[in-house]
Amino acid sequence: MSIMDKINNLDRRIIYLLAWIFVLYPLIFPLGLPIPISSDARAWHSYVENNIHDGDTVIFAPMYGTSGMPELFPMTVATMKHILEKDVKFVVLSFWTEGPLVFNALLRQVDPADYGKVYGVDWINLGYIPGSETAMGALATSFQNSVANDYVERRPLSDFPIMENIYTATDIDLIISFETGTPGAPEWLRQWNTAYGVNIIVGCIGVSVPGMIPYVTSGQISALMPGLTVSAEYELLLQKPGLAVAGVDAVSTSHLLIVLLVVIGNIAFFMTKEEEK
Amino acid sequence: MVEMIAAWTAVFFTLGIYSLLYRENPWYRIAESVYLGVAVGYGVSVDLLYIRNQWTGQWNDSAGMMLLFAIVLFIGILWYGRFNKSTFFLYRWPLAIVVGTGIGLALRTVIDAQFLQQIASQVRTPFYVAGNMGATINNILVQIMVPSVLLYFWFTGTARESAPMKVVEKIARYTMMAGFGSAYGYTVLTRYSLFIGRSQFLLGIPPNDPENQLAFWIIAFIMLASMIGWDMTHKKAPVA
Amino acid sequence: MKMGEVLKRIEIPIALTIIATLLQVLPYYFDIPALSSVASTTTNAVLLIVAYATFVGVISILLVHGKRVQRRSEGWHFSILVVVFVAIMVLTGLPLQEFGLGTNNSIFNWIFTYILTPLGGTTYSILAFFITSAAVRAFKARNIEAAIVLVSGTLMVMGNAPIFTNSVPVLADISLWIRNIPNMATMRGVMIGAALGAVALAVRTLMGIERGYLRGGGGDE
Amino acid sequence: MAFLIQGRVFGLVCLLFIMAAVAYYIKRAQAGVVPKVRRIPGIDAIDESIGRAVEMGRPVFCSHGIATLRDATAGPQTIAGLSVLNYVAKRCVAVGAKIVVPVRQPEVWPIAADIVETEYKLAGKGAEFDPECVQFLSSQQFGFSSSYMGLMMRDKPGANIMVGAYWAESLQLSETGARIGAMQITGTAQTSQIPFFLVTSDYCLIGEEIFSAGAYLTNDAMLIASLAGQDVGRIFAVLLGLLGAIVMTVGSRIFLDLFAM
Repeated sequence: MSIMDKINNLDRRIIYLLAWIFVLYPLIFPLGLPIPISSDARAWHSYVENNIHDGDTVIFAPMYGTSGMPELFPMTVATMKHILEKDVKFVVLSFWTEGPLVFNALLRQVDPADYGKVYGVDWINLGYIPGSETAMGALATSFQNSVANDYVERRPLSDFPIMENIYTATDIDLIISFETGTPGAPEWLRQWNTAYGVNIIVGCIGVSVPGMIPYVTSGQISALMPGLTVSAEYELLLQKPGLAVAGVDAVSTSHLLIVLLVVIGNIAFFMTKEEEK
Repeated sequence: MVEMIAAWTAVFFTLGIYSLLYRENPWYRIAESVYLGVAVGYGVSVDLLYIRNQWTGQWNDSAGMMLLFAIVLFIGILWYGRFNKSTFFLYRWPLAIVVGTGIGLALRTVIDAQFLQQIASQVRTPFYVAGNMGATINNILVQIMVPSVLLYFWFTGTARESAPMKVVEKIARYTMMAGFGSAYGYTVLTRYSLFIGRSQFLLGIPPNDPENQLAFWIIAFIMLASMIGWDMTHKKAPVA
Repeated sequence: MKMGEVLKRIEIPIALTIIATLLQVLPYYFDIPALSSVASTTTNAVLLIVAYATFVGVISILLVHGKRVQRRSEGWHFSILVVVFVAIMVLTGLPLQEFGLGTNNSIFNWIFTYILTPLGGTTYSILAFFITSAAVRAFKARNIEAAIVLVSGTLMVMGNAPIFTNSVPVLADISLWIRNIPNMATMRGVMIGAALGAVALAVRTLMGIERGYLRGGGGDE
Repeated sequence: MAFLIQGRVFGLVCLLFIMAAVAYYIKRAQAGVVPKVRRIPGIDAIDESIGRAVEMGRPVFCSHGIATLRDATAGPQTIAGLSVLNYVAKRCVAVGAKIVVPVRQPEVWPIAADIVETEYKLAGKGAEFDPECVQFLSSQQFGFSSSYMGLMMRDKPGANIMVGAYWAESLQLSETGARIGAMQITGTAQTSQIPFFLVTSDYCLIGEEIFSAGAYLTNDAMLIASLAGQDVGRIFAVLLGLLGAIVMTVGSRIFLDLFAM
């Protein structure tokens, strides 16, 4: 058996071992590779900076669970910090069961009180709302009928001053949604954008990016934050390097491994084809 | 002590799943079975909480709503007809309502968000952009590619087999393959981001518990040693 | 028995499907306030109906794994684990905050944080390995089509990694082009097509032809 | 027109037009005129894969995706998957293959069980139906996939047929299937997952092809006819886009105004 045959029939476990090495090494011994800034990062930064106006009301929706945290949490934290610096009110809610837990983790890193935001007046957390798209549609017609109590203090919505001006989708200026799948942007678009014209910007995991692009070029999604690499760039733009910058070395090494494997696999493939001839 | 048990438990189950990479084994089955049980139980508790919140939130307002709640409960119970031979067919009633609502939601929104809006942005892609060669070429490409992909899924009739359609089919396949390549690239990013996240957890890199790292090396060693050891001692006799 | 026969008729679920569909569609296009309030109540009711199905899964799981334990069939020890953990989670998670149960219960939360979370995250991340092995085995330029996937995929991978884009900045532009032109065209084409498919499915259902979801005689037929 | 809601009128017109086209072809089929359908190799391969599993003495796995029936885009895919399941179950019963159906959604489980059980009964083999073969695994996405992978590693199916809506588990399942040497026929309209099905399975149905699978397999005249209606909508969409862009190029926004009606 030639070397090339061996590569073609390589034991999967060797590949798995390589994957471990290429990820663990840069985490244990950081490389500090330089990070160029892409147009995606600039677009997101400029949207949050220039298109959210004083007095706006924003929905801040972490639509993912703990399994999506590695890729989405850094951009969620960075965007939250960016929002807090502005004079806006925000409603936190999620259509994913674990969304509120993710937001609790966020609160351990960023405290709205440090920015002078008062719970119930400047922001409110409505927690998890079950029922995916069906419930999204219901929420758009009435916040008060869809959600009985807030998530933090478990009191009726009528107890909070912020809710005096929020009844239906028309009272919301922007949705900021971070998401791993369904329900996510297509559902927001159908139930909130198409029906009520509410703007939406989306941060999503890489997998979802290709599917989002048609909505971006059609203008239905106003800005898109595609995955971990761009989050790191955004952190740099904000001059607040955080979790994404810390993980991006391992992104580089692992992607290098993939490219190497594809190249080796194809060389082996063509060489065996030559031999057969 | 309590924190230590927590860290070791979490690391144990993490590695239990990863042990599948070596082969199917009892560690994996423990992790898999526990996952199964916990996940099912968790789903139930979330649903029950929702039912209770709905009741206190809006259904116990008036007698009419309460009556409606009772009717909905009755319809919900029909699901369980499935488990009895004589009431078997009843589960189709709640099912029919659920499916009908789904189709209704699709009809009211799919046409707009996925059909009209997308065609509208095709319309907003003119064939010629004054003074911008690059944009003109890109626009023309989009005007060729999108209709080709759409027509690729043309299923019926004889016109589908005509010669021009063969060209369209080729363009469509090539476009889709390039598109799928892009999906592949972004998926690599996500999957590795996740694995990087788990690795940071196993290495105890903040904000994870530093205790994890010790647990990681020890449990990984035990699991690997047990599987490799078993394989060495139970090596199958070579087939003659 | 006569009554039973009537109730069994397939027309009843079909009629229910049609009514439920129209309840969602009509108020979206037509301005009929009464109908939209009925529709919104129905939407909430449907969510409840779905929530009531939650025990279908539990019963089905207990039937399968309970039987395995009873018969001592292969892997029955593992089935005990399944049953025990279902029971623990359901009992500690009952929505009775007054008795210290529910999603704030300490056992429930501990299991959620230290068992369910790592299991979920890890199972998700195991894909990194599968994608790597697929890279070496499946991503080969067997023919023109496969070569296109391969080249565009590899360029995208490079475009996402600073190690490549920093040394060859044009890679970022190429990957953006792939994403914004051919990828966008694919997604848009498939999306419009899927909308058509959904409408056709709806028509078939409304005409009572599509019975995939109601198929099967069951019972004693 | 106060009765119609502003901004949704043209959408309603399109909807009614496509619906009418579909209904028209279905009516025509009832009168006996059935259009010709193009071949889809992946669907033709289903019989082959089941036959292969029987020869090897291994079970057939058939999954209809992980979505509910309610979702606007994923729901129809689940229904398409169930149509395929119906056919696969029929073939399996006919040739005596053991079928295993892993299920994620509690609300879909009864239907899947119903479909398989009915095929056994129709073949007069009602007593052979093993309720365990339609298994609810877990409503958690990855609880489901880890169990599915475990089942495949232990049962070593000869064929693994997956048609429906899949997300991240697509690669977990199809890569595990490839690893154990199952013949795989997959299909989904989830665009992000198609590339993985493409590279890991023997045949892959792309996007809309899964919606026609049911019609194609059952060879039901009325279902096939509805595809012709869909094609009318397709050509309508292409013309609308191209004409609109041409008009736009010469500087008129008339089409966009029409859409906004």
